Amino acid sequence: MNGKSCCGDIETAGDKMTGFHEIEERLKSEAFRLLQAGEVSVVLAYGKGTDERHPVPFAALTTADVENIVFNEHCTHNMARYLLRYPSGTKIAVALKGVDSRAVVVLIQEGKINRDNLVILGIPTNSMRNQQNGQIIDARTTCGIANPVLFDILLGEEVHEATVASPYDVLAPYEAMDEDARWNFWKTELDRCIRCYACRKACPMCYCDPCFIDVTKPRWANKSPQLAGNLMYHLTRFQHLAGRCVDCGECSRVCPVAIPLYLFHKKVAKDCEEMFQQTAGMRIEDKPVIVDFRVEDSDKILE
Amino acid sequence: MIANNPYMPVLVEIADVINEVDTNDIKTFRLIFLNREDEAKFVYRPGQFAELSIYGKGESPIGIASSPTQQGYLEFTVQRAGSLVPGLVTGALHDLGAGARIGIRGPLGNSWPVEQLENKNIVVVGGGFAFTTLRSLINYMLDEKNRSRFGQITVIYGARSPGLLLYKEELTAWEKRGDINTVITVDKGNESWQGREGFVPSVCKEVAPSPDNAVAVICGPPIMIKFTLPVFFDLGFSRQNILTSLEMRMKCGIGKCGRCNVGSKYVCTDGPVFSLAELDDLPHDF
Amino acid sequence: MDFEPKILGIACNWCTYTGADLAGTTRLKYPQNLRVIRVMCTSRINPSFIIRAFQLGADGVLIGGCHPGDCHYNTGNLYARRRLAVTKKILNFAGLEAKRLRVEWISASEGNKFAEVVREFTAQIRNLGPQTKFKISP
Amino acid sequence: MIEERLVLKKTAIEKINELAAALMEMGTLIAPVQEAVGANFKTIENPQEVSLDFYNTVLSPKFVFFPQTENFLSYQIAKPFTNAEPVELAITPVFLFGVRPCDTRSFAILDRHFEASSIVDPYWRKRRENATIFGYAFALDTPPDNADFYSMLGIHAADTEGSDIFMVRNDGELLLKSITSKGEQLLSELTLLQETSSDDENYYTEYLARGREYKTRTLCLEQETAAGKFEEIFYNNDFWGKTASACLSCGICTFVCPTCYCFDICDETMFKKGTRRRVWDSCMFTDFTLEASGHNPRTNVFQRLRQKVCHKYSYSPRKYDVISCVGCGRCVRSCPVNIDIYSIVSSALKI
Repeated sequence: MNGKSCCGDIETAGDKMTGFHEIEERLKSEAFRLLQAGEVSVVLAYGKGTDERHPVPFAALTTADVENIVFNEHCTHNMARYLLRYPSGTKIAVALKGVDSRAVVVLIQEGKINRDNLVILGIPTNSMRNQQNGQIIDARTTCGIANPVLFDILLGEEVHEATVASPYDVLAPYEAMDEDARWNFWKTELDRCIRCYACRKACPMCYCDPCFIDVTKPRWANKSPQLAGNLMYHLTRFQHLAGRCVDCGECSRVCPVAIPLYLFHKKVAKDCEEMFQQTAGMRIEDKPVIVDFRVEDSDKILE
Repeated sequence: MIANNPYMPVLVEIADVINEVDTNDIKTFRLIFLNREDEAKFVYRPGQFAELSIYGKGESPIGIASSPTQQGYLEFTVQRAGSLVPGLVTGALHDLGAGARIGIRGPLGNSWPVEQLENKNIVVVGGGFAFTTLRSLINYMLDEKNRSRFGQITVIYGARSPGLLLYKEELTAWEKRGDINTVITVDKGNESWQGREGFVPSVCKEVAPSPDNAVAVICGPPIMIKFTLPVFFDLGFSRQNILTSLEMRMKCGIGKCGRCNVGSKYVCTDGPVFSLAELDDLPHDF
Repeated sequence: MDFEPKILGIACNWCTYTGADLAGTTRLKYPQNLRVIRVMCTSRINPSFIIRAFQLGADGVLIGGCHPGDCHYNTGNLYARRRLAVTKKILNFAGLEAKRLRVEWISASEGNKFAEVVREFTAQIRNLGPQTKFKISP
Repeated sequence: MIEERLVLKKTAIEKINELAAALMEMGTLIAPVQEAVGANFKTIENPQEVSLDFYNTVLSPKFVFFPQTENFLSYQIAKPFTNAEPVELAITPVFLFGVRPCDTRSFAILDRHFEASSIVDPYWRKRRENATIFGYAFALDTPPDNADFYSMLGIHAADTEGSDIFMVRNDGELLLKSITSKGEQLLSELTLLQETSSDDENYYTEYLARGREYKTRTLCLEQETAAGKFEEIFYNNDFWGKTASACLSCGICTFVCPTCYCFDICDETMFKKGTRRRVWDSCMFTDFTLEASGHNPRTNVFQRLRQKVCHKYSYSPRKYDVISCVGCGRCVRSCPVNIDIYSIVSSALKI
């Protein structure tokens, strides 16, 4: 670890990663250059927050704003979330970590943004930390991909060591449960939901307006946070994100009642990969699996 | 048991349903209280509204279209919402006929300031569907017990087409009266339309009501308001003397649910009637 | 008391629904536990319908469509196949028995197959017992 | 003077479970318990769960008086008429245990709203009347959380306002002081509590004094200045646009907030039976102000964030003569993108 850290030692082999401080400097200089040259009208990155541990997603509009940009191990937010806020055609530079870039790939696949209007500042890193509990964010709660899959400028050296072999290892105990045990698990978890909708608002893939749950005709679920409605909301959301969720884990990190939504998303992603042999958000030429088909898809998937 | 629970509706029966317009999406519902006590408690003034409720669908705030001088019943003119937002309550209400029972909670909100309007000349300007509480005010002023309390009354009412004019019989009756100057206009007439054609703002300019000792009461779609107000400023009306009724999404109607909050006001309790001068003091967030 | 399963059938207009008609007109016997909704195509089936059905007390959901390649709209059932496969995985990971949702391709001429599938599925659901997990108690 | 009649009792910290058990005998006990997410107020079923080792809870205790869902009436859809019955509010005495001073202040702020003007919210009042509040001073020997800013709102770390009984920790002991006559009566009924010495009295008095000196982050904020300032910068779209550029428009801040009170009234029907209930709503949601005509005055994120901030710091002072924020820091801690209302206020004041 040659960058500055505010949270003590890092237990992963992150020492080959370009330091946070260095990335921050490069991010600033690229942002400055792009804004000054007029190549983009906004740079989406991270800005100073209350303290070092709480950086804020930040939109730099002028070269003067660049001073405010920071990058450290707590900059976990997925900046892909903000891309759709700007009118189409806006030239945007965006700082993306490995998994964030996958979200952008899906947005491009779905025709929501135009690749030509984007300057992607890729950040290779495997040492991000959860702001709430200080734990390293790795393949246990996200896809664990360290290097951006799509970028124009890479702000650091690519990282090549993984801490957990597969992002789906964490599912094993849940898959081993019988149905009743799994139901009891999810029942307890989803019962806690207070329907603040932070999960859908933080999700880079949730851009529907209006969301199916806000529609009054048909009213899919009651507004009061009871299990039946929570179940309808979350299960349908899992379905809507099938083959699109890039497993960035943001929904679980923002949840005020700590529902491990990432487990479910991982499971759906894993099943989609097995059934359709395609991982979400890896190549812009792909089509999301749920809006695609192959005649030779096997009926076995229905069993 | 919570006594006088302000969230609890009382029951009314639909006595009559009148289809007001040729597009069939605006109907007037005449309601009669099932319980005499409830009726005695429901003392209202023109310009107030009430929450109509259909169990299973919800509640909807609707302006009272009848005047308190009309005893024995209440009238609400309701448009079926649904072009952009599906209107659960208004849709269900439109499907009901005479004999059905619904709930009502009210009266709610402030009202047209009738005391303030006394001895003044009143100019009432309405556009389209927003004429309901204006009709309440006009009928209130025209009541034989009240007519002497007010000066000249001028009514300028416009709709997109003759078929979209509300309260057609009443309009005809007003036109025949000598104590009220009724000007009806439509944006575009048809073969049988004998009356005036033209947009409300330009008709206001033609009629040119005098601002002397006068108050203008204006309700209508935003676009009409936008172009009508300058006409009244040019005529010399001050912002204190132009009144309007705000629309805002409401739920509770009693200033608790926070939905209709604009600045330090709640439209449901501090409004819906505001003068332009009062609106100037509020942030433009409605 | 004997358990009589409540089964929701969602059948495509062009194949399975006509197949069901055929089963009826040829007087094939199959259990009366099935209540059928007709949709124009299996791809019309919003996965929320299925969740809703289980919430409203269905013990099983049987979906019938045209054989792949025979869709009246050419590709509808091919999309539906992927979508419903995911729905099934989701329901199962949430803790619902996977067998409670079944998708079958039954053509207009397969009245026999329709009756057979309904018989088999009803027996299967009868074995599984009442579905209580998603069901909202009134 | 009343001062003389006030009672001070104490108990050992390890015996708060006994105190909890005694309170459970007398009514419903709502107290902090440790959960996976942190501490939260819960209706206690097992007295062992009660824990006073927390900084502050994730969700605010407002739900005790203003639950996320409150049933108004129930109905059965039938022909020819649907009949409705009011849902009775079952009332048992409630003991709300371990409330931090900023949260006890929030109840007083919400009182002004729910009991404002001529219309009193009957549900709020009934629930308030039936509760006894045990305030609980912040620990003074550890620094405050970075997110907190209750000092700015004039609340002290050991502020007794709004409590019926106020609790202060003294090493392994918990001192309980009655603040209202209701609290005094309860303390005298709780026979398992120990008598206190003059040392305890002195410790308590001194603790309150030290609480006044204890400061979270703060700045000089006059209610009038704040209200005026936010009126002035209402149309400053530049400021609000920047402030809201990170906002996701989710509802966390308003749901965890002890002074947010917006709600929706919904008819929720299942199998022809239904309930009309009020459910928390949030001004941060897109459809909050969506009118039946399709018009929505607040379509942009910045307009909704502006509504939230201005409501607390400008509209509320104008309407109820109080800033409806207590600086508990919950919204700051819970915000997924770390938006800090304290920074918004401080940068607004600098404009």
